[in-house]
Amino acid sequence: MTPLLQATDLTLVAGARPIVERVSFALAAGEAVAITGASGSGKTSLAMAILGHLREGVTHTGGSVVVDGLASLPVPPPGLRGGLIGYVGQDPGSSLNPYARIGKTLLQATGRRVARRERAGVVAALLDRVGLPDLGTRYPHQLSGGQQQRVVMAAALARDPRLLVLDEPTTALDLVAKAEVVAELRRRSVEGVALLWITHDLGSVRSVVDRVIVMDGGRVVEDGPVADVLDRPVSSAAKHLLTSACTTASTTVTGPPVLRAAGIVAAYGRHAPVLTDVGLDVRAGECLAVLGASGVGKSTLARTLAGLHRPSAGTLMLQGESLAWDIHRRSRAQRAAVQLVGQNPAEALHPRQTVRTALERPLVRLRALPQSEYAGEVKLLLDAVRLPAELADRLPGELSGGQRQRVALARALAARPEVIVCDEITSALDTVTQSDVLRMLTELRAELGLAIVLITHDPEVAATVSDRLLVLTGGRVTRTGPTAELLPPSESPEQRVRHLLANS
Amino acid sequence: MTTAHPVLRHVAGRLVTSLCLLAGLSFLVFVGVELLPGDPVSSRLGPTATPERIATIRAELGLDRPVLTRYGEWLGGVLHGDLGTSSIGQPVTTLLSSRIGNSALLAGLAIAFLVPLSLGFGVLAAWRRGRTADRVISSGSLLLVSLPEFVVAGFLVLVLAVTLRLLPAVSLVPAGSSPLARPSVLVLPVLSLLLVGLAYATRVIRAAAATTLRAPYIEFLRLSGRSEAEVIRTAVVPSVLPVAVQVWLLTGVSMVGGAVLVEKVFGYPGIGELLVTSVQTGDLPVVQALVLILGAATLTVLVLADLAIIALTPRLRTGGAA
Amino acid sequence: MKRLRGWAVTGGWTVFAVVLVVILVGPMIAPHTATHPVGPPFSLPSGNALLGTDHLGRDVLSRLLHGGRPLLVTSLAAALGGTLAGTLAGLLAALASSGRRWLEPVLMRPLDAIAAVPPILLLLLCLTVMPNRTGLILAVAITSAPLSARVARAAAAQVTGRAHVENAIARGESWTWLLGREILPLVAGPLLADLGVRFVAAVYLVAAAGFLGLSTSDSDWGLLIVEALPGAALQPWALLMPVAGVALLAVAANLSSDRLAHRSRGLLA
Amino acid sequence: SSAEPAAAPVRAGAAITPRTGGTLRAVFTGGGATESLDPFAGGSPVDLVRHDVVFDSLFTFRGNELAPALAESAVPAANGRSFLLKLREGVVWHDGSKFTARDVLASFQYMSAPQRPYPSELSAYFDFSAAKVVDELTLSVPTRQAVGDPALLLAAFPAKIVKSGVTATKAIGTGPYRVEAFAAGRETRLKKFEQYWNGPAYADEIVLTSLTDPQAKVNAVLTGQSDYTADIPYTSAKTGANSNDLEIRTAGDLGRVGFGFVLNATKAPFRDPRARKAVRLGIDRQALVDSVLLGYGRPGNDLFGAGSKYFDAREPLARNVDEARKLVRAAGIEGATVTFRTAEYEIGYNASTQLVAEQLKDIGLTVKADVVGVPEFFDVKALGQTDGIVFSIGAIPLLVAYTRLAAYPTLGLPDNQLRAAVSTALASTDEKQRQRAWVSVQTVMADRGNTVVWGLADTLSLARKNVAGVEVRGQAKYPYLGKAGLA
Ligand SMILES: Nc1ncnc2c1ncn2[C@@H]1O[C@H](COP(=O)(O)OP(=O)(O)OP(=O)(O)O)[C@@H](O)[C@H]1O
Ligand SMILES: Nc1ncnc2c1ncn2[C@@H]1O[C@H](COP(=O)(O)OP(=O)(O)OP(=O)(O)O)[C@@H](O)[C@H]1O
Ligand SMILES: [Mg+2]
Ligand SMILES: [Mg+2]
Repeated sequence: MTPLLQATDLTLVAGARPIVERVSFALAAGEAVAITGASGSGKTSLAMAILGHLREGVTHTGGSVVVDGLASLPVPPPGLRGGLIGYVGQDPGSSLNPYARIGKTLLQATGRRVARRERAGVVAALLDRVGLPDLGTRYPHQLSGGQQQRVVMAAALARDPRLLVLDEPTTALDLVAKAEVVAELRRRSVEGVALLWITHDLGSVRSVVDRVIVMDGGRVVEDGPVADVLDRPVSSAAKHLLTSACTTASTTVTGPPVLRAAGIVAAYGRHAPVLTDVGLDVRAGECLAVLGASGVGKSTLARTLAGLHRPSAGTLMLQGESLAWDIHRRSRAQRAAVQLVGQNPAEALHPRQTVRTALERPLVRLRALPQSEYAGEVKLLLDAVRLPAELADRLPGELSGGQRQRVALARALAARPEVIVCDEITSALDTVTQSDVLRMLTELRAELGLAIVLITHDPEVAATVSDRLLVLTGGRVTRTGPTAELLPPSESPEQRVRHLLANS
Repeated sequence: MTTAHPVLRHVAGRLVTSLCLLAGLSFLVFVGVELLPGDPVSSRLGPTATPERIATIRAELGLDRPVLTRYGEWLGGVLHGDLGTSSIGQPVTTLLSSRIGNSALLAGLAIAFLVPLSLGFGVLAAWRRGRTADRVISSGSLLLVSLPEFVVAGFLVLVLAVTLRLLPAVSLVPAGSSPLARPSVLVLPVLSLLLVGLAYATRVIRAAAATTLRAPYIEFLRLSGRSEAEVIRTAVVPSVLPVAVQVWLLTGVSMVGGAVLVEKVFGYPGIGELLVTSVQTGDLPVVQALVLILGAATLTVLVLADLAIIALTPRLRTGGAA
Repeated sequence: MKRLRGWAVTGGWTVFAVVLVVILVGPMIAPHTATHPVGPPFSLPSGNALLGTDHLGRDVLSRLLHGGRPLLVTSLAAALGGTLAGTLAGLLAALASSGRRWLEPVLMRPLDAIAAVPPILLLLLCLTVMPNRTGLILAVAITSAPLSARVARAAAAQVTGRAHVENAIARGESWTWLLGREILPLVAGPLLADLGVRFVAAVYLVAAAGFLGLSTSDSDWGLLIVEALPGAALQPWALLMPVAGVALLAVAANLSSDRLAHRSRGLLA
Repeated sequence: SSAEPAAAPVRAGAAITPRTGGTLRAVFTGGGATESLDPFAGGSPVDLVRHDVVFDSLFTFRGNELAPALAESAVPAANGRSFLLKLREGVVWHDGSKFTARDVLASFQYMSAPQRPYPSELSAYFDFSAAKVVDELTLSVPTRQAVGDPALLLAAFPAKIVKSGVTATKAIGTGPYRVEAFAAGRETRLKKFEQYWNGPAYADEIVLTSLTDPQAKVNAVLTGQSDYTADIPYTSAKTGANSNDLEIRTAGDLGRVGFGFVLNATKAPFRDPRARKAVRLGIDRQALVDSVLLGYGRPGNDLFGAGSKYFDAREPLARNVDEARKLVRAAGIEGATVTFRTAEYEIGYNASTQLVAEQLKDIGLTVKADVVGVPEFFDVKALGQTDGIVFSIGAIPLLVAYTRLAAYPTLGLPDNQLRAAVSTALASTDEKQRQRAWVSVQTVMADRGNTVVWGLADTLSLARKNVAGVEVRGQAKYPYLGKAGLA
C-alpha cells in the first residue's frame, strides 16, 4: 500500500543555509506521527513544504513531497489544501482574518454553503468541538490566545480532511482545554485521519501518536515507534530533548513589594468586566506565577499592568510609589521598570525591522547606553535567550516561532526592567530551550533582583520556577500562596489542575 | 445598552463641529472673495463702462458698505432660507436648484461605476502583481492619470462623437427637461469623469491590496485551502475598503463642484462652471451660496467617511473608538 | 517572463534617467529660445523645428527642453509638500486614537474645512495673498493635503493597534519613530500611489493657474499642453510631446518607486 | 505648409434665400447662469442674439448704414439740445397689444436705471427723465449735450424697447420671434411671431443653444446637433469641416474686429509721440496676422473702427526696424522696459502680446507681458500703471469707439485737437461737418495717436450649407437671425 504522505530527500534552503536537509519519511493513511525537535530545527518549514508552500526567502532545492500520489512542490495541486490536508499554523494570533467574524471564518472553513438558518448552529457546533462557547460574533482580536488557537483548530477540523498537519496546536491551552483537543484528535485518528503533529510536549501526545520523528538542524535524526523513541532514544538530540532538566528550588523572598496592584476591574468596551477586583504583589527577586484557564483574563491582567489596557478601577504602586495606569503618563524610568512580553510573538515584532533594531531600540530609548556598546549588548541579549548572534540581521518573517518568542523576551530584558511580566513566553519552546530560558530568568532574579510575573497555563512550569502562585478563576483571584503549598510536588499535573480549579 | 449610542454621540458632535466650521468658512470666504483681484461691477460691465459709472453702480448695489455689515445681512437671509440675489438680479435659489441636481446626477453616476470598477481593477492588479493583467491595469491607469481631464474628454469627443458619431458631442438638454430625459447626453461626461477618477482610485486600491496580500493571515488562509476568490472577498476587499471609501467619497465630492472642464467641454448644465464664472465675475451672492452648499455637502460626506473608517475597521468598531 | 520583467524595470529606470537628464540639461541643449518664433504657427516637424511649432510659431522642442525644470520645481514641490503635510497629519491622527484623543480633531478638522472649499477658490485666494511661485506651490499643496491625510489615516488605522506599535509606544518612542518607522513602512504603498497622482494633478493645477494670469514660467509642460489643445488637430506633436513627457515622468517614477519598495525590505512593506 | 487655410471661407450664404418653415438650430457662446431674457441684463453673445430677434430697437444698422426700425425718424433741433422721435405705426407686441410712445418712454426709463446690470449709456447723452410723450407715436427727448445725429446713438447703444408695465423678463417684445421656452445657460426656443410689423420671418422655430467652450460649439455643428455657429476659433476653421454638407463662412469686411494695443500716453515713455511711432514701426503686422489670426484677416492701419462709416482706410505702415530704432534712440528710451497688460479676454490677446514682445526686442524695447485674469483686466487703477494694454474693437461707429477710449483717463489721447474734433462730430447736425471732423480725428490718431491696430480679424462661422439669411448688424459675433432660415 502506498503511503498517504511520502517525503523523499526533501531539501529546503534559506540563502545558502539548509533549513530542511534530505528529509525522508512516510505516513500511512490513518497513521499519527509526532514531529519534535529543538526550536529552529525546521519543523514548520517542513510542514509548510508538505502543503506546497515556501516562506519568502526559502527555496526548494531537491527532493519531493508526495501526498496521495500528488507532488506538493513546486505548485500544490488543487484540492490538496483544505480538502485533503487540514492545517493548523503555529501562530494562531496572525492566522485569523482580522476582518471576518469568527463565525464567518468557520463557515468558510466548512467549504460548503450553509443555509442562513443553520449557520448559528453550525458555528456553535464547531466551536463546541474544541471546547469553546459560542464566540461566533466576535472578531479575532477579541479573543484570548487560547481561544484563537482553538478557533484555528476548529476551522481545520471543519472540512473532514484526510491528513491533519498540526504545528504546535496546543501551546496556548491550559491542561483542561488541551485534554479536550487531544481527545478530539484521538477520535479523528481512530476514525482514520492521518495526523502529523509537531510538538514539544511529547507527554500529552503519547497516547495519540504511533511514531515520533525527531529533527535536529534540519535533518531527521530519529524516526521510530513512540515507545522506542521516548523511552530509549538513540540520537543525542532526542536524548537531550527528553531529559527535562529544569528544577529550581523555590525560595521565600521577603522585603517590600516592587509592584503592587489592587482592586483591578477591567473590561472590553461595554462587555461585562473580564477582571473583577484582582490584586497582586511581587517582591524583588521573586517569581509570581499567574495560573488560570484559557480566556480567564490572564493576558488582560498582563496588559493592564504594562499600561496598555486601562482598567476601570484599581490602584498600582511601583517601589511604593503610585504608578499611572496609562503608559503615556509613566516616566521613562517607570516604562523601563515594567516590561511586558506579550503572548503573540508574531505581532510583537515589526515585520520590517530586523532583530537587531528590535533589540537596540530599548537601549536607545530606555537605557542611556553609548552607541558603541549596542552591538555587544545585542550579542549578550541574544545569547541570554540562547539565540545565535547571526540571527541579529534577520527579519521576524525569517525566524521560527520559538526564535521570535525569544527575541521578544530579549527585547524586554534589554530595558533592564525591575518587573517583567511574561505572558506564556515558553509555549513555543522545546523542553531544552524552555528550561534554558527559565534558568536564565532565575539567574537574573538572583543577580539583579528582577521580579517576575509569569503567566502560564502550565502548572509544571509554575511549579518549577515560581515562588508564589496566584490562581484566576472567572476573572477573580481564587487562590494565592506559596507554590509549594498549592502545587504539592507529589501530585501529577492533571491532579494538580483538577485540585486547583475544583477548590476555587 | 445599545452599541449605537456612543456612535450617535460621536456623529452629533461631528455635526455640531461641522456647522461651526461651515459658519467660519462662509465668513472667511466672504472676506476672501472680497480680496480677489477684479471688481464685480467693472468686470461685469466690461470695457464699455466708465470709471464714474462703476463707482455709481457700486454705491447703488451697496458694495461700498463694510464687509461685516453685508456678511451679517447675508447670514440673516440664509437662516431664513434666502440665499440672496445674484448680480443680475435673479434669486440665487432658483439659479442653483436645477444645476445642483444635474451635477449630483453626473457625480452620482460616475461614482456608481467608479466603485465596482476601481475595486475590481485595483484588487485584480494587486492579486496578479507583476503579471500581465497587473501591467496592463497599472500602466493604463498611470497613463490615464497623467492625462488631464480636458484631454481625455476632448479625445472621447473626437473619437466617439465627431468621428464615429455614436454619441452626442455636447449635452444639449432641452429647456424644461432633465438630463435623465436624454440619457445619451450623459454618457460622455460620465465617462470622462469616470476615467480620470478610476485611474486614481485603482492605483490607491491596488497599493492597499498589495500590502494586505503580504500579510501572514493571507498566507494562512491559502494554506488552509480557501479559494483565491474567497481570500479576495473576505480578507483583501474588506481590508482595502477603509482607504477606498475615502477615495471614492472625496472623489465624488470633488466631482460635484469640480467638474468644471468636463461641464465646459460638453456644455453640461452643472454648478462647476457656474462656480468658476461666478468667482471670476465676482458674483458674490452666487459664490457664497455655492460655497455654503458645497461646503455643507462636503462636510457631511467627510463625517460619513470617518464613520466608514470606524465601521470598516474591526478594531475601531469594537474598541468603542467612537 | 522573468527576463522580460527585468527588461521592463531596466527600461523604466532608463526612461526615467533620460527624462531627468533632459529636464536638467534641457535649457542648455535647446536649439532655440523658449519664446522666439522660428516659423509659421502649427507647422509640422521639419529640419528647422524637429517637433514642429506651436500656435505662435515657437519651436516645440525648445519649449519642451526649457519647460522641464519649472515643472519639476513647482509641481513636484507642491505635490511633495501637500502629500507630506497631509500624510503627516493623517498618520498622527490615526496614532493619536490610542492616546491623545484631542489631537485627532485638532489635526483633521482644519483639513476638513480646506476640503470643503472649492479648489479653484482656494487657488485664487492663496494667489491673491501671495502672487508668486511660493504662493502657487502653497495653494496646490493645500488643496491636495486633505485627501492625502484621509488616505493615510484610513490606512494607518488598520495597523495602529498592533502589538509592535503598542510596544514602541510603551518604550516611549518619539513621534518621528512611531510614524516613520513603525507605521509608514506598512502603509507606504497607498501613499506612494497617492503621491504619483498628486504630482500629475499639481502639473495641471499649475497650468490652470497660468491661465488665471499666474504663470510662473513661460514654458512649463502643463502650460504647453493647455496651449496646444485648441490646435491639436493641426499640430498634434505640440500636444503629444508634453503629454508624453508628463506621462513618462509619472510612469517612470512609479515604476522605480515600485521597485524601490520591493528592494528596500527594511523600509517599505 | 500648414499656414495656408484649409479652404478659403465663403461669404455668408449670399446666393441662397431661406424658405418659410422649418427649425433653425444655432449655437452661440453663452453666459451660463447669468443669461437673462431681460435685454438689459444678459450680456453674452447668445443673449444679444436672442434680444435682437425678440425685441426691436428704434434704429438699427444695415451694414454700416442706419436704418429705421421701431422709429421712423429722430429729428434733432437746430442746436442739437433735443430731438423729436417719430414712431412706426401698426406695430403690435407679442401679447397682441398696440405699441405706443408710452412704451418707449417707459423703456427709456427702464434702460437707464442704474439697477440694471447693463444700464444703457444713452443716459449720458439724453435726459430721459425729462422726455415727453407728444402724441400716441411721437416723443420729444431733451439731450444733456448737443447731439447732431441722435439716431446713430440710439442704434449704437443697446436700446431695446420693452413693453410698459410688463416685467422685462416676461420677454414681451415686438420682434419677429417670441420666446417659447428658456433655460439660462442651455437653450432658448423661439417661435415665429406672425404679426411682425416687417412681415413674418422664415423659420418657424429657432433653437438657440448656449455653450461656452469654442470647440464644443464647433463639435455641435460637426456632429449635426446644430446647424450654425458663429465666431469659431481659427484653429477649427483651419482644420476644416468634416462633411460636404458644411461650410466655413466669413462675415466679410464689415464684420472684422480690430486687434491691437492702446499705449498709455499720459506717462513716460509713451508720452513721447516718437516712442509711440517707434512701436508702430517696430511691429510685424503680417507676422501677427499669420500667427494670431492664422491668416484669417489682414493687417490693420492703427485706427479702430474699420468697417464703420467715416473710417479712414489708409494703408498700414510697413515694418521699418531701423527707423523705429532711431526713434527709440531719439526718445532716449533705448533698452527701456515697458509693461503691457493682457488677459485672455478674447482669444489671441495673450498670444499677440507675447509676439509683439518678441518683435519689439528688435527695436531695443523690452516688453514685459503682465498677464492677469479676465476679471481684473479692466481694473482702473492697474490700467493707470501699465504702459500699454491689449485691446480690440469691432465695427462700431467711430463715435462709440472714441468715446470708449476717452472714458479711461489713461487710454484716451490727451490731445486738444482730437478732443475738439470728437465733440464737433458728436454735436454737429450737419453731415458734411461731421465727416470733416472724423477726418480730422483720424488724421491726429494716425499721426501721433496712441492706438496700434495691427490686424483686422475675420469673424468666421460654421454652417450647414442650407442655412441662409444670417445678417450682420453691428458685431459679427452675434448676428441677426430675424431673417434667417433653411433653404
Ligand atoms: N524565510 C526565512 N529566511 C531565512 N531563514 C529562515 C526563514 N524561515 C525560517 N528560517 C530559519 O530556518 C530555521 C527553521 O525554521 P522553522 O520555522 O522551520 O523552525 P521550527 O522547527 O518550526 O522552530 P520552532 O520550534 O521555533 O517553531 C530557523 O533557524 C529559522 O531561523
Ligand atoms: N478586545 C476584546 N473585546 C472583547 N472581549 C475580549 C477582547 N479581548 C479579549 N476578550 C475576552 O476577554 C477574556 C480574557 O481574555 P485574555 O486574553 O485576557 O485571556 P487569557 O487568560 O490570556 O487566555 P489565554 O490563556 O487563552 O491566552 C476572553 O474571554 C476573551 O474572549
Ligand atoms: Mg515552528
Ligand atoms: Mg492570554
